[in-house]
Amino acid sequence: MNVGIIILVVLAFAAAGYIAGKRQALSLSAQSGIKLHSLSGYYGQTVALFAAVPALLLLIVWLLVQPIVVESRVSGMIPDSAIAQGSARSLVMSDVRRIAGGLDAVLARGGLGEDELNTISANTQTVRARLAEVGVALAGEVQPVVFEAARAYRQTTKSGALAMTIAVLGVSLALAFLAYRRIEPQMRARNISEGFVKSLLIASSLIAILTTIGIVFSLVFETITFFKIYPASQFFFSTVWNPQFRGGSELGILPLLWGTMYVSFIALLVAVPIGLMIAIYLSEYAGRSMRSFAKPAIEMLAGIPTIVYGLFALVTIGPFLRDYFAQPLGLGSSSSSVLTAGLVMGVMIIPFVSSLSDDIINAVPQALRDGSYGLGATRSETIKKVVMPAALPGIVGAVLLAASRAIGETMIVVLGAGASAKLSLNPFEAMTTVTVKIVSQLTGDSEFSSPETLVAFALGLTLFTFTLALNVLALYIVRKYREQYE
Amino acid sequence: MTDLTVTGASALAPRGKSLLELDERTRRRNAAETRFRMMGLVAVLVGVFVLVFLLGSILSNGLSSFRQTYISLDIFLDPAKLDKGGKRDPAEIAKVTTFGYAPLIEKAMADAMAAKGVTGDGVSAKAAGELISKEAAADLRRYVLAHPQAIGTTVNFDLLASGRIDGYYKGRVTMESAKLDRNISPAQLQLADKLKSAGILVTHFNWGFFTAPDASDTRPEAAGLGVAILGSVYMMVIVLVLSLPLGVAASIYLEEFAPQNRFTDLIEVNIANLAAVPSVVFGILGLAAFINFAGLPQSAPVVGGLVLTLMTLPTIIIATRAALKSVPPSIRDAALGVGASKMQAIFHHVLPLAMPGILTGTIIGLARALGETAPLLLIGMVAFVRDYPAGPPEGFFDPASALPVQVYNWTQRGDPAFIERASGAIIVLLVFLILMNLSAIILRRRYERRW
Amino acid sequence: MNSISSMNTTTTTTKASPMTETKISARNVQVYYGEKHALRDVSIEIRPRSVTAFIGPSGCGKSTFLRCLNRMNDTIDSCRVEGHILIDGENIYDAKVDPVQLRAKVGMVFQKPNPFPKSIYENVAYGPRIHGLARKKSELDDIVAASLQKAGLWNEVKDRLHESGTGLSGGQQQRLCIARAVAVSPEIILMDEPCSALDPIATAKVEELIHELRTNFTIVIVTHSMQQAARVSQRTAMFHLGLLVEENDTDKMFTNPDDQRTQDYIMGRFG
Amino acid sequence: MNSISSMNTTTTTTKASPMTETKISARNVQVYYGEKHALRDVSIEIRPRSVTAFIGPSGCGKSTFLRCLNRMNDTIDSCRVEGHILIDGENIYDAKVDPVQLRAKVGMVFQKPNPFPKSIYENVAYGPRIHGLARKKSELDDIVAASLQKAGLWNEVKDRLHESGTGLSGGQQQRLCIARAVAVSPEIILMDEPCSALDPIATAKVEELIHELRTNFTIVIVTHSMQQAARVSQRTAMFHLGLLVEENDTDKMFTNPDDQRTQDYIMGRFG
Amino acid sequence: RDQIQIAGSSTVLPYASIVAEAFGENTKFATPVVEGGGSGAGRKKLCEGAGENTIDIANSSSRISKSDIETCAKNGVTEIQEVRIGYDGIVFASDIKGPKFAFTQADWHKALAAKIVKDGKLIDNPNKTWKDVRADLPAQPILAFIPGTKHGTREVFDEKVIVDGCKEDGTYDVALAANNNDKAAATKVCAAIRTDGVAVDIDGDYPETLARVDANKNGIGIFGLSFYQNNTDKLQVATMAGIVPSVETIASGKYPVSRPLYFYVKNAHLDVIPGLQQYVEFFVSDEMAGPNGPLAAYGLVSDPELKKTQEAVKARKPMGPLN
Ligand SMILES: Nc1ncnc2c1ncn2[C@@H]1O[C@H](COP(=O)(O)OP(=O)(O)OP(=O)(O)O)[C@@H](O)[C@H]1O
Ligand SMILES: Nc1ncnc2c1ncn2[C@@H]1O[C@H](COP(=O)(O)OP(=O)(O)OP(=O)(O)O)[C@@H](O)[C@H]1O
Ligand SMILES: [Mg+2]
Ligand SMILES: [Mg+2]
Repeated sequence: MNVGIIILVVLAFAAAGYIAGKRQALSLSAQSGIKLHSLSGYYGQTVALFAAVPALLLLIVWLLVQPIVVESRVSGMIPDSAIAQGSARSLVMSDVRRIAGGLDAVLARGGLGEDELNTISANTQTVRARLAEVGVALAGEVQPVVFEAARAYRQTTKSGALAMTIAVLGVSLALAFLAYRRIEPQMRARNISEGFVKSLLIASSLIAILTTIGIVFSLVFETITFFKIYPASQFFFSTVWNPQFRGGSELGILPLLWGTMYVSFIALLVAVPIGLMIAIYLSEYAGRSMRSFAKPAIEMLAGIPTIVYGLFALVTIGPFLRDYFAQPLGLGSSSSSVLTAGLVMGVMIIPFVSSLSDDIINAVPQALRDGSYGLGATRSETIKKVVMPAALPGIVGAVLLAASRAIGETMIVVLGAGASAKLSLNPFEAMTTVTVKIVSQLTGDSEFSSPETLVAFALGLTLFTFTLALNVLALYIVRKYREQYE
Repeated sequence: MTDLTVTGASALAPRGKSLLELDERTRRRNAAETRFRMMGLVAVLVGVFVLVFLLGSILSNGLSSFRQTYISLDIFLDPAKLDKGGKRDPAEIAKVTTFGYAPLIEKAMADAMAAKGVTGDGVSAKAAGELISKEAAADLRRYVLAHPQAIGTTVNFDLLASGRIDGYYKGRVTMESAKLDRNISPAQLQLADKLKSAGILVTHFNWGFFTAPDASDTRPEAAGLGVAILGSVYMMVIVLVLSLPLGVAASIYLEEFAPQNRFTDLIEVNIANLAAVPSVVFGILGLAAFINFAGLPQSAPVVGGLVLTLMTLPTIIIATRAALKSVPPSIRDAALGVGASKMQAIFHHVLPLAMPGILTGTIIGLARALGETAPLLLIGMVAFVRDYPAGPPEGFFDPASALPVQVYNWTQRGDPAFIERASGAIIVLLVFLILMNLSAIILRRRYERRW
Repeated sequence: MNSISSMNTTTTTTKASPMTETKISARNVQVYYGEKHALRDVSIEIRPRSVTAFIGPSGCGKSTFLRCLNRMNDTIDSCRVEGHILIDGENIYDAKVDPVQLRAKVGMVFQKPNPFPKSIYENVAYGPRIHGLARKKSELDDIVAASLQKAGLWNEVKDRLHESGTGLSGGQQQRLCIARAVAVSPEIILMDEPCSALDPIATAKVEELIHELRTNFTIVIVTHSMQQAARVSQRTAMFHLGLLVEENDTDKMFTNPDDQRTQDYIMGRFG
Repeated sequence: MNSISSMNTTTTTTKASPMTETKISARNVQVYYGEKHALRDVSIEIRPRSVTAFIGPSGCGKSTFLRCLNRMNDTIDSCRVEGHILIDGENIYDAKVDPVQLRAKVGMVFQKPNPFPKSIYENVAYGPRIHGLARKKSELDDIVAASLQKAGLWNEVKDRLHESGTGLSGGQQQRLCIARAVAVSPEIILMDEPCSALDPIATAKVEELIHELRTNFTIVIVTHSMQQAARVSQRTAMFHLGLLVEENDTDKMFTNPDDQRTQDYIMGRFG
Repeated sequence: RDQIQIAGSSTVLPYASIVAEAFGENTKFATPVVEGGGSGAGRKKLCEGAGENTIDIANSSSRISKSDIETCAKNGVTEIQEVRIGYDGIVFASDIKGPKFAFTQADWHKALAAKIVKDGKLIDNPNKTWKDVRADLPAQPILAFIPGTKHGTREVFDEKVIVDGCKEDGTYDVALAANNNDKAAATKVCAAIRTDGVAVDIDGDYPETLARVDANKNGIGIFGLSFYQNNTDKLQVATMAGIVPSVETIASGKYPVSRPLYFYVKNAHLDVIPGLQQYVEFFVSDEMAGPNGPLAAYGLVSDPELKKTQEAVKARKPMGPLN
């Protein structure tokens, strides 16, 4: 049976269990006259959960484990001699898999009977031709051992699949039956099914932790390698970023961090006031029709690919700032500048501030506004002094999200701010950010094991730690601030 | 009012004045009010203006990619060239490569010109053949392989015109630029004009742009978004199916159930921090976790979808938590008071009220996921892929491209015709985005209310 | 309660106010909530420096009418007001009238206490601040203290002025809202059931406050307690099903009402 | 006060309920909001099938104690409860007790009306739905109608059952919340000033409802009206500054209280 | 896996995709999937091991390094074929409307180096316009868009233009003298590019350089020959040492700035991945990589020794150790 069908069957069991459980609960309660502890649906739900969840978990585990078991068994059948010079067991195994799959296809085509399959020995030419017929292309000749292995592979997989079907369906039925039998009016069915839902909720929130662990793990080894070949002190404290092809690079993170903060700061300087004003206007002043048009429209700003913004910065904003501000003010003549990138990025992250804040402002109870209007406050006073403070925790979240987005952006910085790392206060100078350098160091032409490439991982990890520290700080501040009102 | 200053208590005296005339202070406050309101309006207008500007530039660059110039030719499928054996054996016919088909097209072109009385005026037959895309030969070969019996007959084809000719009719190529251009000459353009008036050269809607796969640098006119659209659809399905439930579930736990302790603080900080992780780092994670560790295939939408899911989750979680937080506690009290469990109170009352915020987070998160290239760079999806992935679910594991990847790829190509394609792809991406968000926006409008 | 009596002495000079002028005059006021016709043709004159009580069964439109008087109904989208309401002879629904200035002049205490999620101090100081009633921090402190004292809340909160106003008990919140309204010293104060959540002692304090305010201010109060209406008001208006059924001197109203429905309503309880 | 006597006649039949059992028994309950010690050492026995009134000045802890009885205080983070509260002999703060089940058994009407932002019908139907009290739509309709009738709201809203519950007047909202609580027919009903926003007629209806419910249910009511306490309750408890000052038969309490503070409180009004 | 997977240099990417496209059209095999991502990343992926999960071919714009070969060997990838597919010309081009340029390597060194020699001493580069560099160049401010330090092109630019120019104009000798005849140090001095905004690093690709030249008409960009050939209507190319860059001048070795392009094939995959051997042979066939093939038409400078490569590919000859 194929996996999809097994899942469907299990789900069908669950559905049946739901109905049966519900019925059973109702009839038991009617018989005994004891009031049900929970809504009858919860009894059904409990049975359904018992029927579906363990079985599906088993299915997943089985699907993960079976290939490993089968592979190790079958690969034992292949003698070392059958592995060509320079090849690897894993490659032979992929041949095995391909042949096994091909044999299945041949069978499905009806070109061969099951018993025939056992008799054709590895007359490899015919095998190859047969497989080619069904569209399975083999690159080389088939060795007899490999063919035998493929046959075994197919066999084991097949019996494994059968065992799996039986086990999964068995578990599903057995547990469903058990749960069904346990039904009695006093059973706390709601608590059981809610407990289950709650564990799902917890599991979901653990994904964040897993992701973080994954990120740290995928960065940390290369970072360690990097620090073995490049002194950490220079990386952290040097103010020069100047990678070279032939080695002797200077890879100080400071100019990049500075660029990151500078660009993000300018972006926030643009996005936060504009975004907040938009949110306020839309939620407090605008009519329904304007709101229903403008809000999604502004949200589209977040969906426009960043390359469009980048080109906008490069072609329009950059030269504009250079010709009308930088050069007249004598602040430089670079068309790419921190300011360019910051402005354009600010526009891009406006929706993060505006849309989220708008929802949150909208959720502030009307009674608070009434209270303020009743005292003779104007709308703007009400907004500034009553609505915004009440919405503040949510707005802080929105701003943090926007800041996060600004820190992670690449394309706009590359095209708008340039690629040279600099420690400078002049907003009309070209600078660059950590994220840009992560991408460019990772994708360049230089050797992977050179410090110039590996530095990308160190940059990633450092940025990760840096933003972590900022977030801890933000949390601390928000907590402290909130405590004033509690 | 003189006693105002004496004590705060005596400040509570009436201040009689007409309502019809504004006092100084009210006037100032009203001015401030108007200013504030104007600021809001200006902010909205700035946003809308930038949007209109960007959309305008995208549309003006990209709309032309939805039309395409074709050359309509009757081609004689010469058996002497295509099937020397004469047995119509597919294997034999397949031996003739596209290089073998080019002369047929060149000849058909010359015939057509002769038939309509169009003279080359110094354009050689080969140069005349260059008006036709290099893709044409491949189209022809594909047709012949599918219809071996057509060999020996004459078939009418709408063949793609080459990128420069197409660009000529879209204003990208001019006579002046052609003088300098190594790939086209003014004479060829003049010939194209004559062909147009002879009805051989036609322009019509470019379906291929939506269905065809990517093409190499030499054939911008043949490049399409078929594979990219499929890839993006697959990825978005995965992202939506995973990130929305997971994100909402995580937020509910953190906001409503989690006890205030170090561990929840840890999760909370973690999520905020994940939002700040550059997307390329998620690509590194995807490479390490899904491809190297879990053994999923390269360039596959399933990996892309998972990576984008992880990337989108923090956005959704943060937005959802903010929305949950803004639901007044009295609603929860009311539900608990009639004996609802916490779970019921949340799912029946709090969640629907938080829905607008959740949907906003989803819209923004998905918009970002849909337009993201950097993480795909590391998992092999920023690639030249010409074969369509299979239908789901197997197709999730086949190599595919994605819309933003196609945009990115095309903006890196040498031939300027790709710039138009890239803008066209952006339009498709935006339409995609709008369609995807439309349901969310409608839903959001249904849930929006004040209390 | 020393503070109150001391205050009384400062304001008694203005007591001799004429009782025939009108402060507020409403003519043919109609209010609709969408389709629903909530108030029908209400006309009433309210005298300055006096207390007018609105009574009537729940849902008859008392709050609605009260909210018309300072145009709070503007904030409800579905609400439409027709007719004229004049305050000091000026039509408050005139296009030239600024609702903000109007509301500064006509203060309001809402039926459901709605303190801001700010500290108690900030709740009260908010109004004086936006109207610029205090030039110095100390003046503001005085206003806050005086207002809280008047609302009878000072003793309970003087040690926790900087805790959140939403952490108060129901009755405390209500008094906080009263203090907040009094702090901006409007000419007219509209009170929508200001004592509903108050215990007798606190109620007495608020009633005392009303008495005191009456010397300078015009007060309109919605109440469900006939006793309270009788105790605090000079004039009483009775609403029923969106109609103003009767308006009369309080004494007359509770002894010998003109309208049958008024009689029934009052008797329904007392008869 | 004739209405009271008339009501009494309708309910006198149930008066002979056993007055010695206990339904709720609280022992040495302490409640803290963060640092603030809001309730000190409260012990009380509440009898089944009777009405107990809590009185006391605003902010003395009546609502706080009421919220302890169905563990609504669990939802306030800063709130900590110590001591024992037994209902039917079971400690409701026991780890094994499911607060949800408890709250289904102990219904509550909050001090500030808090209707769901849903239709009026949905507001009332919600409880019966989650407790599975109706098998069919028609049964649910019946429950909704009956509950609204009991709360005296039916006539006003029967034509607009599917409009939003938040668009009602203050008193209507309060009655809606009463209907919502009654609809799940809990064994114990806690009412926090259920009549504060109600006119006398509506108040009379609610009091009638309380009388009626008393035959089967146990009712605890917080009120600021001594008259109401006298009219509806059999036992009265007086709180002051977080202390339970006195608990006694209502008759005795209002005529001859044991505690000086009670006397003062009651006299503070009537004396 | 049915399709060949290729990753690596973005310079080779256009050529590889042209071949992949033709390969897919003309054979029964699936069209190979070709990724960019940079030579370094490509070779890293190649060396991650043998198996279906790893790529088959790495494109590279420079020769594979010793350390890569070591990584490969460590991960069990012992046999790699090196296939040179041709040469990439690197050209200097400016806006079509601006003045014409004829450069020498020394001009570039004098324009962009951080330190140049003047009166026998090393000084900070004072040159502002090209005229300052050499009197017969136009008086246009110096502004150069050069590839970022991660680009293979930059390496070639540094070596074949800046350092060679440095030797030409005598700075090298002065630097050598100043550094006690330490050649490496002298080269370092030579290759240091000024950081005052005159030389702008481009991290993106040639289209970005073009866009920058568009936005700054004074700018001179560095491009690949094929990119220039596709944009002759917007760019004019400068001569280098009197030679106009073209496929012919580069093939003949007259034009000095060019580099070979390679790809590396994992031999272990040859018999496993369907079509791999055919693809490799197809790539270097005369039809594709020959002087009249589509690759040359697109701007790849055909390898004069293509025949040798074809034979080596047939024989699947793994590369020996690097010398
Ligand atoms: N959430 C809270 N946080 C902090 N303190 C609180 C909170 N809720 C109530 N209090 C305080 O606890 C005390 C008792 O409050 P409670 O609400 O029980 O009073 P109450 O007797 O119901 O008064 P009222 O009649 O005014 O409603 C009050 O001083 C109040 O300020
Ligand atoms: N926002 C609203 N939308 C629709 N109808 C409303 C709204 N507010 C009030 N109403 C209706 O208008 C009528 C009058 O309401 P109003 O609040 O004025 O009553 P009230 O006299 O203050 O009653 P209560 O004493 O219960 O507060 C009621 O029937 C009420 O349901
Ligand atoms: Mg009202
Ligand atoms: Mg209370």
